[in-house]
Amino acid sequence: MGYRIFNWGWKFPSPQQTFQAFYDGFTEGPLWGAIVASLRRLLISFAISIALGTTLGFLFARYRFLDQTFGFLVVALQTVPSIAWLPFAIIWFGLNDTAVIFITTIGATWTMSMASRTGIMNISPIHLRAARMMGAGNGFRMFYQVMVPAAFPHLMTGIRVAWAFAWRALVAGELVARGVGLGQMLQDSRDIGDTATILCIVIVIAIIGTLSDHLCFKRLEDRIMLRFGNIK
Amino acid sequence: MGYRIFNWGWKFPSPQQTFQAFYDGFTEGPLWGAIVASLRRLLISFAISIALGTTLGFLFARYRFLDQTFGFLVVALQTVPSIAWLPFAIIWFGLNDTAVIFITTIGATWTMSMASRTGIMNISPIHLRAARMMGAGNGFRMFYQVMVPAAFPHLMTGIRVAWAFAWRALVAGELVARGVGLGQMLQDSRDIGDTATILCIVIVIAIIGTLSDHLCFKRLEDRIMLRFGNIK
Amino acid sequence: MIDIKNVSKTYDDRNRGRYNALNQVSLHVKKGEFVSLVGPSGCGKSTLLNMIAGFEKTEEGMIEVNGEKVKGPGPDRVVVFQEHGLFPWLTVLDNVAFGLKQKGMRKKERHELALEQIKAVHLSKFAASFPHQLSGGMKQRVAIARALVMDPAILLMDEPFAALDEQTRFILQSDLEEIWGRTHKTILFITHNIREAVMLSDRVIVMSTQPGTIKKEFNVQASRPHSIGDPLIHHLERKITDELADELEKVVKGEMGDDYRIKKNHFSGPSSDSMGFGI
Amino acid sequence: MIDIKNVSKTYDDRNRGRYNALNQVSLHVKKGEFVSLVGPSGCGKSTLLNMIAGFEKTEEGMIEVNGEKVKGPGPDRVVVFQEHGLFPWLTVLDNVAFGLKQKGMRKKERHELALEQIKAVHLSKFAASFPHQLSGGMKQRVAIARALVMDPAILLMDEPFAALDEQTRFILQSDLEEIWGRTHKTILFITHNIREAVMLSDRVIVMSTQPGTIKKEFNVQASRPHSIGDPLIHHLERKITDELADELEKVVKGEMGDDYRIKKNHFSGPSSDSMGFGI
Amino acid sequence: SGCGNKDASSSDNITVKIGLLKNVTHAPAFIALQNGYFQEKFGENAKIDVMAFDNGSDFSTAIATGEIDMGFVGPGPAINQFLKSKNFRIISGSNNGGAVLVARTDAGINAVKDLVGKTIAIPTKGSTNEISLRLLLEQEGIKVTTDSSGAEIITRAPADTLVAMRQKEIDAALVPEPWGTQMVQEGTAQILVDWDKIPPNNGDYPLTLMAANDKFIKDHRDLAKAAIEANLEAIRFIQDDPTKSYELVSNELKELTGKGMDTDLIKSALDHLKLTHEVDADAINLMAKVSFDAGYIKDVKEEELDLSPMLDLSLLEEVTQNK
Ligand SMILES: Nc1ncnc2c1ncn2[C@@H]1O[C@H](COP(=O)(O)OP(=O)(O)OP(=O)(O)O)[C@@H](O)[C@H]1O
Ligand SMILES: Nc1ncnc2c1ncn2[C@@H]1O[C@H](COP(=O)(O)OP(=O)(O)OP(=O)(O)O)[C@@H](O)[C@H]1O
Ligand SMILES: [Mg+2]
Ligand SMILES: [Mg+2]
Repeated sequence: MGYRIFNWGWKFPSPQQTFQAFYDGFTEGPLWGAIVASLRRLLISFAISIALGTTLGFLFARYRFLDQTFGFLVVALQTVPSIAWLPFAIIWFGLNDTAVIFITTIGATWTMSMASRTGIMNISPIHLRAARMMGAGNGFRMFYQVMVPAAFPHLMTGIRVAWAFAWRALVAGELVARGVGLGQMLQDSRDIGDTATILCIVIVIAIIGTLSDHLCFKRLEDRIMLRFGNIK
Repeated sequence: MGYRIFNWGWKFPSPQQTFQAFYDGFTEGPLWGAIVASLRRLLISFAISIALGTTLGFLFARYRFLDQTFGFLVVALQTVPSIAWLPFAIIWFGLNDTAVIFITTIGATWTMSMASRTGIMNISPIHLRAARMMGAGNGFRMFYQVMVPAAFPHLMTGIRVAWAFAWRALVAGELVARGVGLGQMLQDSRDIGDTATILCIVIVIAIIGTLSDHLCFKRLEDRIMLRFGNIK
Repeated sequence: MIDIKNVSKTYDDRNRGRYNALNQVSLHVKKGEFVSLVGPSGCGKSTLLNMIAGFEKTEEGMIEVNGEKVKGPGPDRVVVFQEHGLFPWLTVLDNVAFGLKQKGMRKKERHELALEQIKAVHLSKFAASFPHQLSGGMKQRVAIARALVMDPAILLMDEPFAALDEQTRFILQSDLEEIWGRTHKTILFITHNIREAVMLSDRVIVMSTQPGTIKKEFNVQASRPHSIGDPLIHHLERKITDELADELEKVVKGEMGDDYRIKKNHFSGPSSDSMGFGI
Repeated sequence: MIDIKNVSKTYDDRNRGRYNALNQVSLHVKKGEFVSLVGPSGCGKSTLLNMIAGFEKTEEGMIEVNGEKVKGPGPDRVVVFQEHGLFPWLTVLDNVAFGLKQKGMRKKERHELALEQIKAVHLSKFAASFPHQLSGGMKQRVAIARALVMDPAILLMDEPFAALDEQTRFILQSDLEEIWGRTHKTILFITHNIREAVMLSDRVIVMSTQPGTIKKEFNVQASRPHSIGDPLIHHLERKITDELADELEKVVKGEMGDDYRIKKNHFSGPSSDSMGFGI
Repeated sequence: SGCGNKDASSSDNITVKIGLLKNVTHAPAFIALQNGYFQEKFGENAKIDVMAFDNGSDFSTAIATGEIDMGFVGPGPAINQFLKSKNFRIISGSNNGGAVLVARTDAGINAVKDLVGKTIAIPTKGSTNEISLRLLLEQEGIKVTTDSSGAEIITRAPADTLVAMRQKEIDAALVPEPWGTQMVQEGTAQILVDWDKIPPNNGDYPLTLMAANDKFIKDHRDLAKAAIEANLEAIRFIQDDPTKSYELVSNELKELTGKGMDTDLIKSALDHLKLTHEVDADAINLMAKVSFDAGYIKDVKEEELDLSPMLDLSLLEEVTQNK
């Protein structure tokens, strides 16, 4: 089947078409609005996921019985592509932002909570002992003063994977949800067979993904890792 | 909007309905065939991804100029949800298995290659030096005798994330592709609003995901880690 | 100050089943005393220290500090670990001030106190550095400063200098002696280096292994500061070395089977005029 | 055997700019000789050894082994690292046999040869174990066996015993001496422990730092096996210690600023009758 | 006319959420929007929010969850959803027919009976088109299977059907217009069964209906009636001035999807359907039976399969009688 790839024609947009699609998208089309709307949904879900995931992970690391009862459930949920929840999300919330945000959050939370759990379980006992010895207690002060920074390298990995999962879930969710967004644009372009716009959206997603990874996560990670002196 | 969740009725299948859907699915319905078909596609794509990803990662770790030219491209591609390639896959390959396998492979390869790159770059220089000193050379023997096992902990992480990505891509791809599969079943059930079957598929996916993680990856990882004496 | 009475400790080990790490250990450390614990690897030194610190529970027997039963870790018994245990995400200053912060002390105040201690370990230049920017010896200095700033009654040190190269180790030893002379803290010091133990301590406790018990005690009655040239120190080093040689052989045989035996003469040397050395 | 002529090495360091690690170092090691390198941390000992091993390129000057220029690592010059460098995924047997496998030797043959060397380091019981199941000393033994099985002309050892506790270290020293006596390999040995250097070597080279140069050479003319009691050994240890004290002060001052000075008397001790010790 | 009796309390500051599909078969809705009939009938104070869906099942979910108040949908998905939630009604017809069965030119299919062992595409599971197809196959005694002993039915979004036909992935398709015509124009397919031969009733079966949420009917009966009026007016407009309609439909499509459509295609699509406000209850019951037989309707016994509660034609009657 591979030969088909080289039988371009209508099967692959030419560079001119793609440029044109970019130009149209940004000047008169909904590209700009779609980017903003998608990012808005993404960031909301992502913030919820990170907060929820980190807390869940902490609880799992801390309370053995939770880990043993619900832990496996989180692992199971993590393996379900969030797109599989889409039908429920639509029925529960309707074809709107809430459904997309729900899907996206579900897509990123479990990974984050697993990463946070691993991170906290792998904190060097010496650090915990030192902190307890110096009176950091066993509660919230310990959590944010010692556990979160000590687990940071793991949390950071979790955050990056969660970000990737969130993107995937977002686009999948937007494909069916109503409104403006990159996923909706993708679906619309597909409906009318506009491959140039599709490629243009793929490129936009890749650029946003790379930029966010480079400018936020990598930088953050590097700075933290520098502080940590590259401990792994 | 949250209140809707608690206003069940037709919005959430009852346990009986779900059991019934399971029973129907396995006895007369296509559930069994769908599982087998989906797993077949998944395993093919997964095998390709792992082999391709590991090799790519090795090349990136090994050849600086490759890393500097194409490396960023892989990062960029990694951030594109594979569902975004779907329209192209359909145009190029048609709505068939090839398209789904293409989508799934694309979904898992980049992550795997990043993990492999990191893993190989993080191999302790002492191991490389020791191997070179003992005459392992710099080519394929070095690669499979030293680099792959030394990078194993990282590779394993990559494999697990790749597996998760592959699942996501598979289900997304199957939603539109032709044939039998869990994704297709999900789509069909959604079309006719059969929430019981949807839930039943979600459960099946979760179980397969958990089992594969527990029986294959975790076990493998544990065994390897045991050998490595828990080095991180 | 520290009262240990008939303490035993058993671990459930995956490979060895129930493992008796400590058996009926009793020990008393007076206020202001510098006591060293030596003994072969795995004899339970760290276990004992962790129990005093409150990191491990006492199952049998009793540990009292200042007349109170040990219930958990506390700022009156600060531990200096072998692996320093500094927080990599905090600067030297914040690391040292961490304990004070937990007490609720104001930023200005605690930074002042911390800086004072950092100065005392000669690291003023590095207050704003992160731990990974320091050499191993400097990290241990920070760990000591972090312990001292809490002004604990007791310092518990678990092989604090073991990871350092010999030169640095020596410098830190003399620093520690100076600090002890100045503050007169009660110090419990674990080491494998017999010379280090003899040079620093008032009393050296030799432990035996499997199960860990106290084998013998040596009082170092030489005048302070102890000097290598002092024949008393000399003599003591030899005696402790001999005491340990038996334990050591036990361990090596356990590890490698009976086909291996240590050449005894290497331990005490061919002539008795040589001083013992850190085996 | 090893010929080093006017070798210099400069690193491009992110923080320090161009850093001159080695400057005009010349050294000759004869066949069968046991030579130790001592010197403060960062003086370029490892750099020199890595250049001989072929891990680092020689920019300036020349290194010849057996009359041939060093171009890369080879099985004639095997290195024993401080961190052992065993492959965690291979058993002890496979680790030791790894080099022979690279030569294309058959499984049976190479396992026989490897087992022989494993026996020589008293680890027959552990041939099927994985490295993490061994203690630090046992791991270094395996590393030595792995080196010896290649039957190299030269053994390069970079602080091989630094990570071990003193007891184990001592045992391994005497093992190494025994091996050297038996095989008469040419050995270049890096250490921070002056006693270790003096006890084992025919010749001790003291390096100075910033930039790394050879400061002084000491021949150990005592009869083998060297014994701690020998006044010659005694005397040499003192002299090397003194030589290093200056270097050490330089380093510490560089690290911590001029406000810190080493109490000199601690190094050589108050009485000259005491022997120098590993600073 | 009927729009005069506006009830201020009911229409003040309300947003009416109208759903429709992005299909030419929803032409009356498009015209009503383009010509502002809805706004005119609802009155100044009502705002209109249009939501376009890709398929009927999404639409049905949306109307059942209250995501939309009313709109245009095919009977197939409406039946499926109604039997679950029972919280919306069909209030009027819009048009009938409008779908054709096309076969790939080089697939060697010249009659329905040749479909044995072939693959036929439909837009969605449970759609009106699938029901027609199943009836058609049943008439010829062809079974629906996944192997070569019968015909295989697969679902494809209409846009994908074009591609799939080009790539010979499918052999035939029963699709709403103008997709069928488009394939014929492209030369990839030929008409096998024309719109007026498609069962049930030879093309005179409901294709697009107007549905409204129970809550909307209860709270805003006047607005529901106003919407029916708008629909009627749009139907009249198309009948009176078809040429102008084509343009308007294209404009609306451009607004909804970003791309207009060839007026020729629109013309052929409109030619292939019958505009009517009437609802054929028998046809709907027949469709329900087909869905039931296909296993799409669960948790209902066959004898309880009565869809008369889904039809609430009282509003339509009131509107037509007021005329
Ligand atoms: N958490 C634990 N679980 C099981 N066994 C333990 C645990 N902690 C220590 N042990 C065992 O108890 C024994 C004493 O350990 P401990 O760390 O106190 O020895 P040590 O004297 O400090 O040795 P070293 O000199 O090597 O530090 C050892 O055999 C060790 O394996
Ligand atoms: N790859 C490198 N890049 C930059 N600088 C380096 C590199 N390798 C070594 N150096 C620097 O060269 C100098 C000599 O290093 P080297 O490792 O040879 O010292 P050393 O004598 O072995 O010290 P130690 O006793 O601590 O092992 C040090 O200042 C070190 O920081
Ligand atoms: Mg210990
Ligand atoms: Mg070195």
